[in-house]
Amino acid sequence: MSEEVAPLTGEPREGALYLAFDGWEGPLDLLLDLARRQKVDLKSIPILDLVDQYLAFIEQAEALKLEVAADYLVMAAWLAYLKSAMLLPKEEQEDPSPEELALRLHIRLQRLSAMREAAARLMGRDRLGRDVFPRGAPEGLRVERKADWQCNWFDLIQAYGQVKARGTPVVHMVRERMVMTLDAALARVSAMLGVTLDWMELREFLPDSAGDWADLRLRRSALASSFLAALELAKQGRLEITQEECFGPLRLRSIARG
Amino acid sequence: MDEPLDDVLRAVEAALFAATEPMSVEALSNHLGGVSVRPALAALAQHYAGRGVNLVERGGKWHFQTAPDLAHILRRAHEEPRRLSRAATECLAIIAYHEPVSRAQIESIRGVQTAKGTLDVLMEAGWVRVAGRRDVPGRPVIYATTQAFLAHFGLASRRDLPGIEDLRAAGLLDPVEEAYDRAAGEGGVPAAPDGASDPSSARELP
Amino acid sequence: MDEPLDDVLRAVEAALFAATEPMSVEALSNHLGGVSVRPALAALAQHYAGRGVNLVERGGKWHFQTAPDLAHILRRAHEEPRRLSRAATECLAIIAYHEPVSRAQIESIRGVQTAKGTLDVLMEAGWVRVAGRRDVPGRPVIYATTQAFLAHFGLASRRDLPGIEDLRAAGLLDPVEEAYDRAAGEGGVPAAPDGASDPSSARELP
Repeated sequence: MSEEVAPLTGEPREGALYLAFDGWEGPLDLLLDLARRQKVDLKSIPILDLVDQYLAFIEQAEALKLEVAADYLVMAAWLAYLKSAMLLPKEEQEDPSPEELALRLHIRLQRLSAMREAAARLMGRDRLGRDVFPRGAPEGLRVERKADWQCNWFDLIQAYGQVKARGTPVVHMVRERMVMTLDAALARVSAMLGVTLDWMELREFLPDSAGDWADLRLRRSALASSFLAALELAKQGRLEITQEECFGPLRLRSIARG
Repeated sequence: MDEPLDDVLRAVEAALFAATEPMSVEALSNHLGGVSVRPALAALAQHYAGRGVNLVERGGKWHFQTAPDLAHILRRAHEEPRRLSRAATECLAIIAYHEPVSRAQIESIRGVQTAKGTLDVLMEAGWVRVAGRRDVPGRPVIYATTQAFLAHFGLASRRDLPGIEDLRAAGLLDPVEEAYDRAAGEGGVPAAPDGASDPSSARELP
Repeated sequence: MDEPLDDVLRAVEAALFAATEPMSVEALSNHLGGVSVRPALAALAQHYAGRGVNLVERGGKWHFQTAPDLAHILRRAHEEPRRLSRAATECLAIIAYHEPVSRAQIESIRGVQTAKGTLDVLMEAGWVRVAGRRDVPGRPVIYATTQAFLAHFGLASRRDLPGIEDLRAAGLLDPVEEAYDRAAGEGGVPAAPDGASDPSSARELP
């Protein structure tokens, strides 16, 4: 930090001079710079002196017809207010008191100052790539991902079995199974209808569940064929069919021929 | 190594460490303001001789490199368990039962084309090797299993692979439909779905 | 150094020489198959302490780098990194000493708005990262430093930031209100009811 406050520099811009406050990072920074010039502990800086210096600096800039950035002017206005408040007799001072405001300003200046010094010390360290250097041409460490293939004995054998099964020509053999043909059902239903004039349920036309007829598949076949036989006979006008409810029992009755 | 090191030696060590390319004696010396660097190089080479990093001269230029016996450290293999695909398992089984076989034979047995990568995976796993070429037109490459294959599956030899009859007895050769029928019968599944679609009953209808 | 070196020590030395990035103890150990590497790191750090190359720990990660006193020799061969602006260095210091901090907090300390590019420069350098959002209205983004920041500035951890203990003891890292309350208590100035009239924060002035 230079002993003197950096001189005002400006460059012509549309007739006026534009004040380039290049030396400072905002009004707080300018205040800190002014405070530092007093070469006393920041904590004990007489705030009035500091305010006067700041205001004088801004006035000087304005006298030079330099354009001053708004935030510097706002700070100037605030400092002028602070100064006037401090000059008032104690009993007329408003709340918050000017001492309180001045203390806050002190703290802010100290904090900024602390960070400025910290930044300088940080930048002055032995920095990697400037003062100390990493290995120029590291070989590099590589991690190669390798698959640990998993396959067990059963998978292997099963796979072969399925390949073999797939490769063997498939011969389709129709299994012989017992059924009641439609013709048999027609004959049986016709015969049974001949002996009664009452309603009979379709299931009653099936053979007794004994011997071969115990086979569930055969019974289903008989039921299906008997149903078809009943429809056929109804179509021929030889019987009538009734069902009182959905999925209820189907009942058949012979139509007596006149 | 307890007494303070010579400045030139430290400078040479640091310069070679930070250099992006191997450096000649002249380049090093120029870099360090013209000092003689040979004694430092010799001392450093000796110091690093038994360490994890060595200082070596190659074609008149010096550089640090990983000790040759530690080269494997530069590349660490990380193994991840991965399940062999269905296709690869089938190929492996076919090779094991029919070896040596060509790719065309494998394809004819499987009934589908075999991707190049499938055999590569089996070779990467160390279970299959190229066993030469068949002496027929086109001289196709033939494949066989390896010792590692036997070891992995706990087989003393290929003769320990179950025979076709064993597979049949285990039901592994059954066509899928029969297997279903049996399962349905055993499980007491009602015969309805089966009977309904049975072609034989349909054919008897007028 | 004449007796044969421990294998782990040689392996750690080789791995850290070869690594392109600083390595954590865990990463090193994993790379070397799970061995314990701390004793080797300690022994190596001691061995290299007075040499042209040093083994250092930065933010929990280890790397070799040239000795700081040889900077003048090595700088010739290396380009000086781009200089940071004053705004950027101040922002970096504020983030490092106060982290995690929001942009508003940085601005309140500096008393000036922070240009968008300033934080970008720090993030591009890899020294600053977004560390989430603060759980207050507006959920502002907060910033913190990185391991690369510690490595670049030669800090083993944030505790090594120059003067951080003194600053903390002096209350200069506390929020303004806390610092004010403490100072007000000491100085006998009545405590402010709230921060409404905080000076020099331009936005709060009429």
